[in-house]
Amino acid sequence: MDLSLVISNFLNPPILFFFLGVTSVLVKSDLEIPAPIPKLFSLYLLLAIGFKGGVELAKSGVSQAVILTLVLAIMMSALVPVYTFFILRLKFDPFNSAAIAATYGSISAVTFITASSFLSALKIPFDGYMVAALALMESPAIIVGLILVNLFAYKKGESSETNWPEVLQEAFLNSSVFLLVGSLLIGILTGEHGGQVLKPFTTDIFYGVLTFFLLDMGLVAARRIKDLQKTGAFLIAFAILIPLLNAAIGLLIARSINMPQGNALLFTVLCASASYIAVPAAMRMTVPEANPSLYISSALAVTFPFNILIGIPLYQYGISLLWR
Amino acid sequence: MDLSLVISNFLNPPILFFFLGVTSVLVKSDLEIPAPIPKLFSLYLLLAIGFKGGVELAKSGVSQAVILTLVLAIMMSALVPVYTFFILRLKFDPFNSAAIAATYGSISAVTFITASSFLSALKIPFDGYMVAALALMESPAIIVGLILVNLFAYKKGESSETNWPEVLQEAFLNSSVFLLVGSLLIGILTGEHGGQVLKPFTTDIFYGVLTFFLLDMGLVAARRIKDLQKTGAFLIAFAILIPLLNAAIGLLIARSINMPQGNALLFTVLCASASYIAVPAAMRMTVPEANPSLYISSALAVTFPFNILIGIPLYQYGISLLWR
Amino acid sequence: MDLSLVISNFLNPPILFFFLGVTSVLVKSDLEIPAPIPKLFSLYLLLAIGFKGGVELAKSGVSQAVILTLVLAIMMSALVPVYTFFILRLKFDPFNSAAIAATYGSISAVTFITASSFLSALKIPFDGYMVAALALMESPAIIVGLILVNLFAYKKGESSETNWPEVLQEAFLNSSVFLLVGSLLIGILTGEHGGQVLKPFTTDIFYGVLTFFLLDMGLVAARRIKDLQKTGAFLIAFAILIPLLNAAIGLLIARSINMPQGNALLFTVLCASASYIAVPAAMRMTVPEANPSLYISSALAVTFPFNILIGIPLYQYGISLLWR
Amino acid sequence: MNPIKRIEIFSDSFELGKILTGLKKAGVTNCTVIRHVSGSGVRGSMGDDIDMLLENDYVIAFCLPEQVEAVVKIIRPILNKFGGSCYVSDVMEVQTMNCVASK
Amino acid sequence: MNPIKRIEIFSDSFELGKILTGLKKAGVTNCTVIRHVSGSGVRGSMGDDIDMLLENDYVIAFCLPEQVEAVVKIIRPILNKFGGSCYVSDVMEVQTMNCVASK
Amino acid sequence: MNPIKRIEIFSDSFELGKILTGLKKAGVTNCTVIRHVSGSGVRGSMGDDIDMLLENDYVIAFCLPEQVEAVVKIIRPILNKFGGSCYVSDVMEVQTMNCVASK
Ligand SMILES: Nc1ncnc2c1ncn2[C@@H]1O[C@H](COP(=O)(O)O)[C@@H](O)[C@H]1O
Ligand SMILES: Nc1ncnc2c1ncn2[C@@H]1O[C@H](COP(=O)(O)O)[C@@H](O)[C@H]1O
Ligand SMILES: Nc1ncnc2c1ncn2[C@@H]1O[C@H](COP(=O)(O)O)[C@@H](O)[C@H]1O
Ligand code: NA
Ligand code: NA
Ligand code: NA
Repeated sequence: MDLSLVISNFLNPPILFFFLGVTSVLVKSDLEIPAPIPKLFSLYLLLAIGFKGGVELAKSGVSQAVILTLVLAIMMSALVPVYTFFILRLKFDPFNSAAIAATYGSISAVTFITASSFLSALKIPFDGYMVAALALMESPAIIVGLILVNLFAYKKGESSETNWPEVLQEAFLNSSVFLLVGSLLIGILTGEHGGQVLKPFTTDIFYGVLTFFLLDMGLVAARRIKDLQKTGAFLIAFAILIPLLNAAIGLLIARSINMPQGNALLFTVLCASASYIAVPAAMRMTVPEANPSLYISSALAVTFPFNILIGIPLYQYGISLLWR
Repeated sequence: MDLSLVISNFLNPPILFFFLGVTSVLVKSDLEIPAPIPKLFSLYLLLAIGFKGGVELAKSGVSQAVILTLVLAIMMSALVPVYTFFILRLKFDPFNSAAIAATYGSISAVTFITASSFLSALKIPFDGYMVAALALMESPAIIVGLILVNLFAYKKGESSETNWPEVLQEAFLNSSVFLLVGSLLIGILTGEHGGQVLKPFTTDIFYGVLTFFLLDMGLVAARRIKDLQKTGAFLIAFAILIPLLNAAIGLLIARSINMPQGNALLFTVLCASASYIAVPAAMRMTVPEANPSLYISSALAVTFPFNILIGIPLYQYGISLLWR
Repeated sequence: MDLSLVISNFLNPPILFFFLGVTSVLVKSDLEIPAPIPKLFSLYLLLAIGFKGGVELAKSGVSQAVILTLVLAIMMSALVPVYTFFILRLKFDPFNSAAIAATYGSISAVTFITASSFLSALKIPFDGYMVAALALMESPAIIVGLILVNLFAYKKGESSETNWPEVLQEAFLNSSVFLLVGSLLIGILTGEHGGQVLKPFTTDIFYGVLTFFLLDMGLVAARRIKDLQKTGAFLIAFAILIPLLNAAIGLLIARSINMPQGNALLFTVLCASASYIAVPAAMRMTVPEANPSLYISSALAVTFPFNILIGIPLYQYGISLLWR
Repeated sequence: MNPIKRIEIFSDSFELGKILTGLKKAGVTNCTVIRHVSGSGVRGSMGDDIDMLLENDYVIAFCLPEQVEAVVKIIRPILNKFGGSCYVSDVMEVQTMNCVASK
Repeated sequence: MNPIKRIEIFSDSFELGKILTGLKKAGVTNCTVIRHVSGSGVRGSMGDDIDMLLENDYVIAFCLPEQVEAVVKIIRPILNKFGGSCYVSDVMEVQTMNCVASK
Repeated sequence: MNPIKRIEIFSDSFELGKILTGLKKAGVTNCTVIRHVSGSGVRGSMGDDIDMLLENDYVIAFCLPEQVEAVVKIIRPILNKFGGSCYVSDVMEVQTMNCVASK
């Protein structure tokens, strides 16, 4: 494998600041980014990425390729929880299995954003509609997770008590999805002109905010590391191998429909990433029987760092081989 | 009326994000911009608008037209509460009438800022000293409101207990007025050079911060909508018709002294807008007998959206007719 | 002395906004920048100044001059607490003397940043490695302070109970030092390219954030002024005269090794400034017997304003004389 | 001063809506909410540092002694399902214009 | 451990200065303030969501039983005029170097 | 409802780690922390305004009556050295799945 990709990825400010955050926790510095500053950054990133995606989408229009990509994205997000559920059942009860499975079916916006910065650095183009794929992959996983609980967690005759309106509400209208989709639509509506006037805010300082935010992600992820000792080796292995599996499937799908390289990387990253904000919030509400530290820690302290450090350049390497 | 103005106004990112916020509350998404992020944005907007106004003022100097405009602005801000008070007395007790009247005599900085963005989009110039008008219109309304309470709310012989030093303090030194005036003075002192060095901060990202802030305003305004059911139809009608009346008076004044078109729109918007931050804060302290949800909700959930959506393009249309 | 330097320094936005903050407290306006917004700004400033210093350092490389400067910086930071300790013992007990002495041996990052803005305005160049000096001068003062307590505060035979690992931890890994050094290293690692991509965030809006932050510093410093009445005239005189003494020594050292003018000013400012964040935090933990309002108020309400208003242009004037 | 009760509820942030609705149903319309508190309980231990992903809210409501039973009845199942805890203690109310006992 | 009193005051943010001054006048110089809490009371109901325009502060002060009367006398008129509420309860103080009872 | 104890500790922010560790040692693993509260005590008076440089944390822990002694024994020396105060009061616990008394 082309190690230079990994190294050049590693030597980017966002990744290095992520490590600075991790280091801070390991050496017990008292560095802290107090609430709600991280929330400000994450709202900003969602707003900016959504809006810019919308502006791009307004330019490119909705072709058949767009629709095909989005359909496949939704499909993957619904499929991943199903097969991971059965893998997880080897070790966990149905509640925890379904919650973790939903987490891995869904996506991590920051991983996606980091991948898009990686592409920009390599000057590989990608399409704005990939943001729509990002937005569409969050909800199906939540719903499939709930269906799995209902099918497998309750004994026959036991009432499931699932409050479906609440679940759908949480799946489709949680704040991440809502802000992302809303900003995307606004980007489409205001188009080129809107993109121009907001450029200094949504584009110029974007990379800097991402960098700052990843410092915090490093702090948060590292604090979760000790949780992993309790969760055991199985979950740690799962949190690395399943992203690789999902990425491989994503890659093959992307190849089969001949996606452009940039889009293919983003699609692969979406398949490989796991949600540590929206889905955990949904699962705490809808599957309170599951242990949050299992699904949050694996997604945040293992899969997220793995993807941004090794996954992204690795998947890009795969693409550079397959697309030749 | 020229509907295209309304539509082009509507298709601006700040207005669309305002709607996104409103929608979020209506569909019960859990989108939330946690405190004190909105406070950060509003401090920033006041600082930036004040500073830029000062820089412009340093360039243009203080002419007779400037002084005339400022005197008329102060006059309007003192006059509006008087006639609205008597209209409000038809329905409300003197305390609530005075508090609501003061609210409508004063101004909304965000409405002003939105109008100035609207002008920039239309490439219509306006003068920096209009920011001084903005700053000067907040205090008189508060004081007139208090005078009205003292004249009409207490029975003869009853002591009014008004703590005048506290009232003057609150009227002239509340944080909005203080920051706005202070930034204006600093802009004047540092002039062109100061404007240059701060440009990336106070100008380039300004529009983006305004956009983000209006998302929050949408959330806050929409949460207030249900209060309106309690306040009744009279106050809702008041909150739309009085701005129209005030705008008409403002327009005629602006025409009579032949203000340039850009300034005329800002002057009109100042007359038409109502305060939902500074005056409510002052009223809670100085007229605790009045019900805050009356004056906050009408200014925030009716007058503010009305002005930024329909008012601004409507007043501009009026100007384009009258100034021909 | 060249008064025009003082005036032109005074007429800069950051300084004027500092005064606006002070004025706000004096006239009892309710202007307030709520927590954690100031924290956001100070994290940003440390990150940006460290990163930019690193990028510069990567360009210039590590020459003998760099090493000499850094060694002298560390030396000064260890020496200052020693002689100021004995001056302070004239009035204070060993605990308070050591804590105040450590405060003055250490540095104020914001004073440094203000001085570098001052240089940029005068178009006087300075080297990126001065940021390394900034980072290296914080820790030694803390440790020397603790040694002084151990030598002079406890009677013979009394156990000192100093928890040295905790002290070293706090001295070298407190959040300011950690973020500054970390960002510096990342700047070195990513070099020119990293500097380019982060420029809109770390450079373009830097001056604006500094300006906003100094508004808050003005508020905070002014609130401390009344503490000074209790601390007495000795400490106030100390807080002005000792910076002058330290600056004089710093200036002579800089002259003796023929530092470039820009670096010389920064070096002098580092010697003259006192810490009001990192060292106070360390002292509260390690010398809880000392009174925090003594060392915080003198550093924050006297030395800091003195340096940014009069000190910086004064030292620059001295340099312009000596370097002729 | 009137003897009344203080009810304190600690819960995950997402339960706040349910809890406020529950209090209202029990006739307790007034309360104070301290948001974004950190905590460690049975379901998530924060160790030595504080984790912002598992945020709690802290609800304080003063009410008449006779309202406590109704509150407990409504709140207990919510806490049993989603986690969190609830405590009741005695307190004297200073009579002001809008005090609990005067309603 | 000494038996002392906990005084809790909930009020609009703008009253904070008046309340702290009042406490001082009554001889209670030490207190803790939790700012920016949300609440619903007689004058502003927050419904299910939380409204940031009507912010409250929450003041906690521990004091000697004999100080309570003076505090109530000074604080009650402030709360009557501007809204807010005040509660008093019993608590035991752990004696440390700077405890209430040692002053 | 079970009678249990509420322990409240006010301290400088930098002591938080030490206090949480102390609580754990005394067998009290669950608690709630309200961070960044302002206060005035013996060592730093905030006057009328609020000073953010001297921040406190407010720790609340509910525990069994028999645990109080152990907590006090461990926490008192910390507070004596670094400042802060600690109070204990009576409270009734609503029995939920994870209540203090059931452990
Ligand atoms: N014994 C306790 N003392 C103080 N707070 C508690 C206690 N038990 C639980 N809590 C709070 O309630 C939240 C939820 O508790 P749990 O459902 O047990 O995880 C915790 O995060 C704490 O903030
Ligand atoms: N009597 C009191 N009532 C309420 N809070 C107190 C009291 N005494 C001390 N505190 C809190 O404990 C912190 C530290 O107190 P001290 O160590 O006395 O400076 C103060 O800043 C307050 O937040
Ligand atoms: N019964 C109560 N329980 C808890 N907090 C209350 C209660 N009544 C009032 N408050 C608090 O005091 C504030 C002012 O109350 P009011 O003056 O009644 O609007 C409210 O916003 C609440 O934060
Ligand atoms: Na995925
Ligand atoms: Na008006
Ligand atoms: Na120094």
